[in-house]
Amino acid sequence: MDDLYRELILDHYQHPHHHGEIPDADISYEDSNPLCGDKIRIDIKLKNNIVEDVKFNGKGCAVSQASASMLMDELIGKSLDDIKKLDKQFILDMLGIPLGPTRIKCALLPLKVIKAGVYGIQTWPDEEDDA
Amino acid sequence: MDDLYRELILDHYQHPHHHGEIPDADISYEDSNPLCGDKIRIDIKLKNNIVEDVKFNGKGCAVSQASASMLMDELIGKSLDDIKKLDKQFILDMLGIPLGPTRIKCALLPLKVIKAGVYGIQTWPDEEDDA
Amino acid sequence: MSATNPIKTKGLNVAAIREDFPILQQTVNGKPLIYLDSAATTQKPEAVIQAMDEYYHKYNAIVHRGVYALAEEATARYEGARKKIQKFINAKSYREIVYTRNTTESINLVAYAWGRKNIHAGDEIVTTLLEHHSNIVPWQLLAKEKGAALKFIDVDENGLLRGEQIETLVTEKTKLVAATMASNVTGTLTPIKQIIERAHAVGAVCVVDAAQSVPHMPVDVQSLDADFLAFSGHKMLGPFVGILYGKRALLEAMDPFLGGGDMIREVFMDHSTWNELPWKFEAGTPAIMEGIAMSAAIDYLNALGMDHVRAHERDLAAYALDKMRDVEGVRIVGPLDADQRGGVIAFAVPEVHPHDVAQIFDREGICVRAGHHCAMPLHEHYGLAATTRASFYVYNAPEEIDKLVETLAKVRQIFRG
Amino acid sequence: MSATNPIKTKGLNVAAIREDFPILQQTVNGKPLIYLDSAATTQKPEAVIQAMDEYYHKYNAIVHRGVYALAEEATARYEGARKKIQKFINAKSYREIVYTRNTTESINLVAYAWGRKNIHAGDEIVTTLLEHHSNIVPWQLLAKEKGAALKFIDVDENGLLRGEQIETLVTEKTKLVAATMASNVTGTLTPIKQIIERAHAVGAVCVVDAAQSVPHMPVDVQSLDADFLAFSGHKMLGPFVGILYGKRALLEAMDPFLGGGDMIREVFMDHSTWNELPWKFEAGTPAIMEGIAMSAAIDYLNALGMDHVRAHERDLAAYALDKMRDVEGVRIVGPLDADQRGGVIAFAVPEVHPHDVAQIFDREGICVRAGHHCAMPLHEHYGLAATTRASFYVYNAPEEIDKLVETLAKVRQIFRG
Ligand SMILES: Cc1ncc(COP(=O)(O)O)c(C=O)c1O
Ligand SMILES: Cc1ncc(COP(=O)(O)O)c(C=O)c1O
Repeated sequence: MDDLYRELILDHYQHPHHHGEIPDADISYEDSNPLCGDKIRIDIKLKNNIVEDVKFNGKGCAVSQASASMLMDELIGKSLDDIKKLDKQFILDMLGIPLGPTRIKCALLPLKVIKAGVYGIQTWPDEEDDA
Repeated sequence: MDDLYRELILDHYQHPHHHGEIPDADISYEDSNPLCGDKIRIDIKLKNNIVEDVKFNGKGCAVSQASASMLMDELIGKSLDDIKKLDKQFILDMLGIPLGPTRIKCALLPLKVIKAGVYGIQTWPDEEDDA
Repeated sequence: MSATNPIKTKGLNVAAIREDFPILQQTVNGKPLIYLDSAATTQKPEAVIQAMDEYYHKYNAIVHRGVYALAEEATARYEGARKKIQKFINAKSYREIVYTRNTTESINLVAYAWGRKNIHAGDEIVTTLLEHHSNIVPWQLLAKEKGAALKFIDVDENGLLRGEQIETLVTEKTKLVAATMASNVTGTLTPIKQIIERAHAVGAVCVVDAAQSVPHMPVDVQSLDADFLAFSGHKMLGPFVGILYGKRALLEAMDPFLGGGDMIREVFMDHSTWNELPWKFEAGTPAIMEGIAMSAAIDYLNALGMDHVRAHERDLAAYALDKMRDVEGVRIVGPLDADQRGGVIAFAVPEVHPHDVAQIFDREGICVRAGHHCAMPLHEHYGLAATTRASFYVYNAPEEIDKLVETLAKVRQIFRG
Repeated sequence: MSATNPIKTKGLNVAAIREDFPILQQTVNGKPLIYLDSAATTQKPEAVIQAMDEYYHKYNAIVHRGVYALAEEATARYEGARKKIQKFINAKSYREIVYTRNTTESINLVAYAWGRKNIHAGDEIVTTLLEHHSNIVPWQLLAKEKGAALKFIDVDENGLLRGEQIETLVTEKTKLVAATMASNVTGTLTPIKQIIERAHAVGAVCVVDAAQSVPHMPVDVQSLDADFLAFSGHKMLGPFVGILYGKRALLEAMDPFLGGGDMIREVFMDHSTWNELPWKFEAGTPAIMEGIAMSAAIDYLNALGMDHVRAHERDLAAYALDKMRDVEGVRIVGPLDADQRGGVIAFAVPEVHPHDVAQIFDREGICVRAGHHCAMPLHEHYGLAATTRASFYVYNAPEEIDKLVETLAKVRQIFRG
């Protein structure tokens, strides 16, 4: 089986978890990857500042879609402060596949959207490395 | 003696012929070499379409000043049609010294001023090679 | 395509050409490198790399204003390259050839220096749906600044420009038409001569995006009667430098674009006067090495012959279109007739994102491009967010297309699980 | 200057450095090449030439949008070089580093994209008499377009800026101050920190021309608190590429400059949105090789240490000023104190035109520059149409200055007959 497109990724891509919309979401944010135009929108429903439900929508490659799908699973039950701590390495570990720098941007798009929605952080999650 | 700065050139530079102005000139034109800012102004006095008198003024390097001085000598007695025929090679032969491309522009400046004054030709005299 | 000597198209001896491109001897991920992204940027023959090397080893110096030997040599070669470019596109004078950074800057130069002076509120600018963003965004910015309208000539079901719209959209209100000669997505060759004629008939000027034509086929600016024409050295075996061709009378009448050294005649505290063409539009120290190396790139293309380059790419495109149509489900955008397109083929694989397609190609050593290829309006028209694109040049062989098609099948298989 | 080891200044081991510059091993007109025109453009060490070569031999490809291995490598190195530049001038973020063509384009970018939005009729722009045309002409064009006034801080009898005018000319009306850190004619180091502080005190932004400072001394944009700062790769051992540093908040608030590929986020037929910094200001295919090779240039300079570079040039300038003053009649423009200037010395020889001076130098294998050095207002101030200029860099030795002085004497002799 192909390294990058190993079962798990393809499975999440073809059968994404938490795909859809939350009509009465507390937080909604959409952003795109300027390199390829892929878009992701994420809706979050909170209860006592804890993520009760989360859904994503949008089009993208297997990497960004699987990353979104897997990230959705992780978010449920987390506090907004927990979410702020999620970083690039968390995503890479979650996906568990080797990625070049361009594909890393795909992988990070969902996290970027979440952080922008939750904290108004408009930059890539790896910006801290460089600033 | 130095090849480029052989006696004749330096002599014309230090003691230019036909240097000055003609107050009632029929044709007057001034131009500069954009590469170095050197300027030459030439006044021509005609009689029956023949150059009766000519004077030049301006600042410049030994090459452009000597070229002007020597060219003035050549112009007297020529018709405007004769002048139109003068070309790059004429100037190079007149000076009789080896010149790199940048210095050729210095050497050609006086001829350029004359042609622009007489015919409104605004381009370098060697333009024809390229157009 | 002859079966006995499969590495030959009608146009070129690819095996011999490949010897001149050191980068193509490489393997990537253990597979021989197959470079199919020449529409983005081309590889360079050793002769061009050597020209760069020689410049820095022997006569790196400032042009125009140096009296010393190195500077004289650099100047002669830099201006000599300009004249070679002039001849390559058959411009009347070297004064009509302006070095820029790239096609994009060439077009922006026209938008700023011609457009801001000549486009007024209520005027119309016409472009096409086939354009690269560099021939759209500068006109959007200009139209917005001036209160002008921007209109698009549409694309038909075969990926060709709608000829009748050339007549209906380009009207007396039109002051400028901006059109490509060849699309970098569909490969479509446009009826550029007809477009230019129509522009002139209504008194408009025409800006031709030749980024995908000058490198790939004979282009003659005088027979086209183009007003402005833009292209990039890096897409034609050369360095990172751009070219703007402009008719002398138009360039003369324009105000300068960037201000600074070299483009001036005299600077006073309260005003300045401008240098002669083409230097009026070249502010500051130019990319000297890059200008000079264009000479070697053009020598190389001239030795091949631009007619042969075009024939070769046409044959490759025909071969690829033929083979790719056999892969189930693959959708090719743009004309299916190789005579109507350049050697650029963008396609979509159902259910598979182009990024994933390109990544799987990469692991086979094949470089293709995934994305909107700087043509979002065109992708929007096709209802696609992105496509995968393979583009060919003088060093590509039919065998590489076989490998492309094989890998396409593999992509489908992986995603079927 | 030690007499026993004359090839050493306090700063650098020149003999070792020269080994790295293949071009300097040449002879010109039968004489060893003495390159004294580094203020125009510098020579390149083999490491930089190698970096260029390697790029074209191994991983030439488009940046940002390629998924394949070559493109990933090119992108990583291109963006890596940006971060190296960031650290070299101590910018806060790589987003504040914009690649341009040269210093001139960097300054024009500010004039177009910041200036057209923020300068209005009646506003004042202040510059100095020491400026290169690239820091004058863009402001003239902008002032004319907007109906603003352009004022010049004067130069005193020692070639220094008149400090009191920094206070009197930069007033509440001033919206922008454009000043050089080091003159390319007089070598004058300006009180740039004081200028920036004054600009900020009146609410103006300050554009620093660092073309002659970043290559020659440590520059820290944060400690300067510069708003914009421009310099050129080709003047610091690197390729033909320019850099614009801009404070992030200023860059964010600016409209784009050139429109096209890479600088957009989304393009629709009727409008577009822009990419993040710094790419918002980088339209079209950038000069990728050139960006990447900046990395090798900075590595080289860092290995020498910018403090040592400055010390070396200061010593060379002191040595040259000292020797040249002994040549009868020669007039040196600018400060005579080496602590107040960079390694640039422009001079006039009575009765001899600089072109002729430079030509005679050329025949001795010495490259010097003759002309107005793109600083006509400053030459006007000195009552000179042109000067001859010698400028030093890391590879120049005191012996070369001896040769310069010897040749100066020869010039005088030839013209005396
Ligand atoms: C002080 C100064 N500013 C600006 C420039 C312009 O640099 P460039 O020609 O690389 O744009 C130069 C050099 O020519 C310079 O010395
Ligand atoms: C049709 C077309 N126009 C314009 C461009 C822009 O060229 P550059 O990026 O060299 O400015 C390209 C390539 O990117 C292109 O394919």
